[in-house]
Amino acid sequence: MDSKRRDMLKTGGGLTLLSLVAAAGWLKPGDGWAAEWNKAAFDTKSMDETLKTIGATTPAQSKDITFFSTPDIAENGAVVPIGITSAIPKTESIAILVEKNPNMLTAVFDIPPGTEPAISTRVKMGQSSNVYALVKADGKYYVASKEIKVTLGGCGG
Amino acid sequence: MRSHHRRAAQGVAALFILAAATALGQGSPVDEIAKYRAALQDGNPAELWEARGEDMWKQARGPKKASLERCDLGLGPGVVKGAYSELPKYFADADRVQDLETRLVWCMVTQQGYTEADAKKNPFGAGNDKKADMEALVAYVTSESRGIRMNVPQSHPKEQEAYRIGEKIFYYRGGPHDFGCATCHGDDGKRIRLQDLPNLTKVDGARKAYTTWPAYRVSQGELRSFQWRLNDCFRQQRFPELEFASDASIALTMFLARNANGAEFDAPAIKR
Amino acid sequence: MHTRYLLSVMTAIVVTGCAGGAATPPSATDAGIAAKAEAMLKASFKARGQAGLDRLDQDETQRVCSALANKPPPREIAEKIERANLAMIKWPADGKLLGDWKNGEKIAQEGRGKQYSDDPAGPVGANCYACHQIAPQEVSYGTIGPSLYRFAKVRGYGPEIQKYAYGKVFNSDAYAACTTMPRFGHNGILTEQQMKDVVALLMDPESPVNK
Amino acid sequence: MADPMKIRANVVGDTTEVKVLMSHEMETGQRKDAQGKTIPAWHIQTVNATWNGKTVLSAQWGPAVAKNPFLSFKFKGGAKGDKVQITWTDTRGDTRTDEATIG
Repeated sequence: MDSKRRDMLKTGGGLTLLSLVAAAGWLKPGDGWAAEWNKAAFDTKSMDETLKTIGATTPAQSKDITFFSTPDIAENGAVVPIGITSAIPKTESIAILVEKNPNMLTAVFDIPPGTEPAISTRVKMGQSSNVYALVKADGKYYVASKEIKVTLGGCGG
Repeated sequence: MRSHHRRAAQGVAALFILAAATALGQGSPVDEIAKYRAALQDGNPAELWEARGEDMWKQARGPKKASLERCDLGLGPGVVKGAYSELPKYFADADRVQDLETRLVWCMVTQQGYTEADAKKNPFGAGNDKKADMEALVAYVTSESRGIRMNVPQSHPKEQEAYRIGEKIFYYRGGPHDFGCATCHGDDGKRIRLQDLPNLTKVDGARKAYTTWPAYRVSQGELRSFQWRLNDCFRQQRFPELEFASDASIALTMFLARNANGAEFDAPAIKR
Repeated sequence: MHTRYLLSVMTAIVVTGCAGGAATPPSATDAGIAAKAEAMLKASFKARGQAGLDRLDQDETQRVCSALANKPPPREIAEKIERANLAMIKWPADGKLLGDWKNGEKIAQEGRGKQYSDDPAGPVGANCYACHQIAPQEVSYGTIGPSLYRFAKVRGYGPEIQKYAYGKVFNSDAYAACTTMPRFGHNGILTEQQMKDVVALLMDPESPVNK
Repeated sequence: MADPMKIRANVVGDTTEVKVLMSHEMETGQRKDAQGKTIPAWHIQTVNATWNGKTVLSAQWGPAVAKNPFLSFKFKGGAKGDKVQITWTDTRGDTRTDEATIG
């Protein structure tokens, strides 16, 4: 079923389905645990595709999104620390996307009211790449990016 | 097998970084790698091994359904705090010098009733299907010496002999490449490809190297013990395989650990 | 004969070097400890893959150099080792010493070979870059050995230098006793053709090493 | 069964900081085994954190989150002695819940 869904997305014939997925949104705030894993979004290969799959409009570049504890160079791509803070009011979710990974979307964090819009985790990077922080705030999307050099391949290794 | 390739890849990447860093006016690659290492310190997955090892230490296990809580690591039955900072050492009950792993095997056999072969069966983990209890126990015990200064004894004649034999092994050249430990680790300021090589015959090099093992190896996603470190060095030396908890491994560990005396133990660490 | 001579010289060094005097039991002398270390090593390793236990058996050069513990060998011993190793070099029957420098570069980059984890049928390289700077394009080089950049440009392209380069790759102890460099020909790590290719990397005027 | 998580939760002022280490392979689905067969993806898909029963963070992860994942976040509220609970579920349907007391 899942692969069929992906095929439809790829051929562009799944508009209805697309909007259905979009309607499901990232995660339902406060109900993240129950939310089904968004396979379509995690299967995407490009930023445009990811945005389309989640029903997002073109994100605005934002200086209010910052990376912290995130090195410019990773000694090993198997473990790359990433920290993201959003100063945009009503931040609802923060997503990490790695441009040159086989699948771009890496993680989505749903931020309920009362939780600081700041998360820190570690990702794998197959090669040097731009890393995007995609923030949804008050229904709108914002993005910031950072280039991270990888000195060792973390995938397959 | 791949390490050389990795080194090559790393080198090429490093050149690229150097150029990029200069162009973008970022910090130097060395500074950035230091930042990377610092960022990793915040959460070291070695803690997962430490926690598993502590559980294992306290669980009744083996044919005798006993825990290791009466195991004497050299400071008395059940004393874990600081024990690793004084190992290897001579144990009268075994009448030999033992390093941590050998001593754990001893306790698993004498107190838990395992056969020696069973206790030594899986020293180095490989993913989820082959988790090594030994590395977990090592992680727990070594973590209880963090911040304590290395104080490896040389009072018993067998401790002195182990040190001298370990030194000989360190300089022992063999195999098709004529390699010995000292080929790479006996001189200051050398590197292999772009990786710095600690001089293990000098106090500074020995301290820095020995006090940061065991370590969670990011490249392998595993916690690696000092026994593993030695095993893998000999593989790259083109020697046959160093047997886990063998006499040669203990003697060599004695030589390297004793040379680190006075330095604060700072492991399990996290390394590339 | 050569062996016995070296051993006797070494024993002399060991005895003078050992300050223990009369109180030291034979097993605690330096030679006694060395013998124990060797026996212990042999009991502590197991054959695996292509690496058999015979790899722990030292030849005379390995034995003498190990005993020196990274100290430079006294002149007399150095000369003995160098002469013995020089005599063991097999020169190519066709008299040609230069192969293809491009293959030489690949061999210089290749780090696999002879480890028990390596496929015995897989590639065997010299991993020259682990220790030497060679072609300037490769910046990931080690510093255990000297830089070989501009090898022939500095030393000349003549037959004597070619012969030195080939001999050095074949058996480095023939030129510098107790060097850290492997004896690639003597110990059968590289084939004759591979050694010629590596020599070409150092000697060919077209090689990036000499550009 | 999966190993327990390592959870640290500390309150400073009115903010609780949570740091979590999880034991998981996070297999990408990109790697091949010695026989050349692709090792199937196996990774944590969802993470949910609650404080006194209220969700304070939820996440969806793909296979590119690093092996033995680390996660850190902060929320307003929390008092010493309160419980923070973390649950993850992976692609095989395995799930693990662990709890820490705020210190």
